[in-house]
Amino acid sequence: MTLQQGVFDGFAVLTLGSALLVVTQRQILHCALWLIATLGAIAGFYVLLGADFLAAAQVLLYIGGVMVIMLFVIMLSHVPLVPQESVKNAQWLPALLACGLTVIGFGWTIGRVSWYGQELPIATNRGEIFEPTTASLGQLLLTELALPFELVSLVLVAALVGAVFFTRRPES
Amino acid sequence: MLQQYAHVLLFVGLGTIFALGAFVLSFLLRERGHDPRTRVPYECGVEPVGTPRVRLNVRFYIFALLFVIFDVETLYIYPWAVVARPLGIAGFWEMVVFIAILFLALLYAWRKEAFRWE
Amino acid sequence: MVPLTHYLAVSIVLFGIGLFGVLARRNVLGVLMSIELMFNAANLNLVAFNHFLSPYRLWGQAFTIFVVTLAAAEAVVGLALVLAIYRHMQTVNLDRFNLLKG
Amino acid sequence: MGIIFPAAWPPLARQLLVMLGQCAAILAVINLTVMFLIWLERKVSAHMQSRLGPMYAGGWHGWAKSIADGIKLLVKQDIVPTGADPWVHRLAPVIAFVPAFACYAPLPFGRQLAAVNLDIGILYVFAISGLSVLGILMAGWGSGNKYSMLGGLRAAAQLVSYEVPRVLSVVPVLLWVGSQNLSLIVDTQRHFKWFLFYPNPLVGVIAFLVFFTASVAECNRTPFDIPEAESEIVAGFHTEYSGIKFAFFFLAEYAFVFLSAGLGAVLFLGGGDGVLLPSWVWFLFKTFLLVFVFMWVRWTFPRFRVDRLLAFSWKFLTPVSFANIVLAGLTLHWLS
Repeated sequence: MTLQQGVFDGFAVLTLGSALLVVTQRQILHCALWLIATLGAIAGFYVLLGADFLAAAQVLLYIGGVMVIMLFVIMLSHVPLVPQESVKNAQWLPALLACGLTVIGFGWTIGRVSWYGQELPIATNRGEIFEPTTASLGQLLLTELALPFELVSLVLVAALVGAVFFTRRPES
Repeated sequence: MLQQYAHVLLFVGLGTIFALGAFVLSFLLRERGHDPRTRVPYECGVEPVGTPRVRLNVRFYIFALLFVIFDVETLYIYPWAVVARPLGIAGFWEMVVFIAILFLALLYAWRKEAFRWE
Repeated sequence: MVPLTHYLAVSIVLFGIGLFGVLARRNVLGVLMSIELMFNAANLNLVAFNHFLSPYRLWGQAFTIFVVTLAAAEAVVGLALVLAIYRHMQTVNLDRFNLLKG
Repeated sequence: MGIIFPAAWPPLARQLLVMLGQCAAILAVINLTVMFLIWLERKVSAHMQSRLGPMYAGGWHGWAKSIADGIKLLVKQDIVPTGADPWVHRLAPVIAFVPAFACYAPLPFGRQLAAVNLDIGILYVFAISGLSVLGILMAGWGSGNKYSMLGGLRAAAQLVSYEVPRVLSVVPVLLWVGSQNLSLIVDTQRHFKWFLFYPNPLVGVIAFLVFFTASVAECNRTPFDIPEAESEIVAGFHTEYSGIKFAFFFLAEYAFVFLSAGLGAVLFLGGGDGVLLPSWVWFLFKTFLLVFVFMWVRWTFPRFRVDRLLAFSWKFLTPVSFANIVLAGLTLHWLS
């Protein structure tokens, strides 16, 4: 029971616990705060997996950006302090069954594959590798993945144009 | 590398413990006042008018929206900046194209008077 | 040394919770948040496989960055839509978004 | 640090204890510095307006004024307004303070004096300082008061708008160093090769000015202090806060001021790089110089109007920092 396993278990409990609360909380703003806790725990997982740039990106982008917008929309849309209508809609039972089947299906498949239970990384028989990733990511993004790198800017422009279009006051 | 991030986790933990400790200390030391009137939302002394959730304008959303788009952009500029020297001039022009396209997005938002308030 | 299957188990359960949230929540903002959960479950899988199968070629992490970018763009446009609908119909309750019904 | 431990303890516990000691040391340093900054701000602003400022609290020039404030806030009554969201209201100051403290991990207080030698140093600082916006939004929502809601939204819009030019203005420094590690950035600037003027003075000065302006706005200080504009919306998002909760918002603000000044010294003025004196003395000298400029700016410029203030970031600072990045790239490739 190494320290790494202990920290992993802590993050796992935090992630799944707050994720459950995100989908069951009545007050929408509390859902958003629990989602922030989940995103933080997942940033912790990235650190445990040696992806330090990704952990910073997750905190900078998801928690510092997307969740800020989510809180803006919640505050601008006057969600009542004590919501009246129930959290779940009519089809929650079939939804629960569907999700249960999905989880069991995935679990069953990873149980059957060949490398189940293998300890060390398959490709390299040395221990885990923890090295700074920003430089190699930059090298990869700008040489081999140059095309998706440029397409991303087009996606961002499209997102911005669409969002500005929707939030502009209709000139009625 | 994991040892560094354990240190960061300690930083966050210690900050939280310090904050909660100060709260508990204040809870022990502070005076108790149970006058309900002190718990009325503060509105320069006059009786509060209307519900606290007053109708707010949408214009604040535009800035958070632009922030996310350009925050994503900085996320791509940082890995380039770190390896800009070995990459040479090709990487630089690639980045200039990336920045130019997003600069157009900023001009679009500017021309669409996203910043002017009626 | 945390084996790979632990990470996969966490991401599968997280995906299941997100899927349940999408199907069962009444508030459209709740649905958007559950979609974010599903995105993160997929990202966790990508990074875990990248760390265990090819620690030196960071294709998994590069792919995750693209997923994070698209998730941010999707959230931006989605929330702009929700705000526009709210301004028009004064509600964020999904059941009442039925203007297109015949 | 060659601290002698009882041999019986496993190396892991020893290592954790050393780390905990470093964290506690930095927490103490920050608390003392913030107290000193609050006192310094009162004195500097007083003398700028040709008045004396605190004189009596604890003898010479009222040095104990900040301590007196702290104790007063500690024992004040804790009021949670009716119609407020109690837990969000109480949690907001913690979420506002913890990032301010966690940002000090990679900051090098001198040459090789950083608590944690993070490879993603500068990105970590910007990512974690972005979290304080959440504390402000929670304070705005949690107080159940329409002024604090409006103030919270305004403050968040301002912090968010000025985060972009601040993050972009640092890119030229990364270009020249080739790493985000703050200790490495300081080492590259040894022997007076500060990035303010080293490879390309034009790019360096523009980057420093954009970074400094955005930092002043990021700390909600005049001329960018719309969120807590006393004359307009009472006290913005911390209207409903009193006692220890208000103290933590105050602590977070001054911790960010000192952090921004420290970053400015490390990134552009070669923090810890100087002739005779030890490196940490030079770092503190440069940081307090920048903090003094923070205060000087506060008492000279009038306040911006809200939309003018937000438009300034998007219409002027962001395009300038884009152009600065392209210029820095050209300088880099023109040099090599």
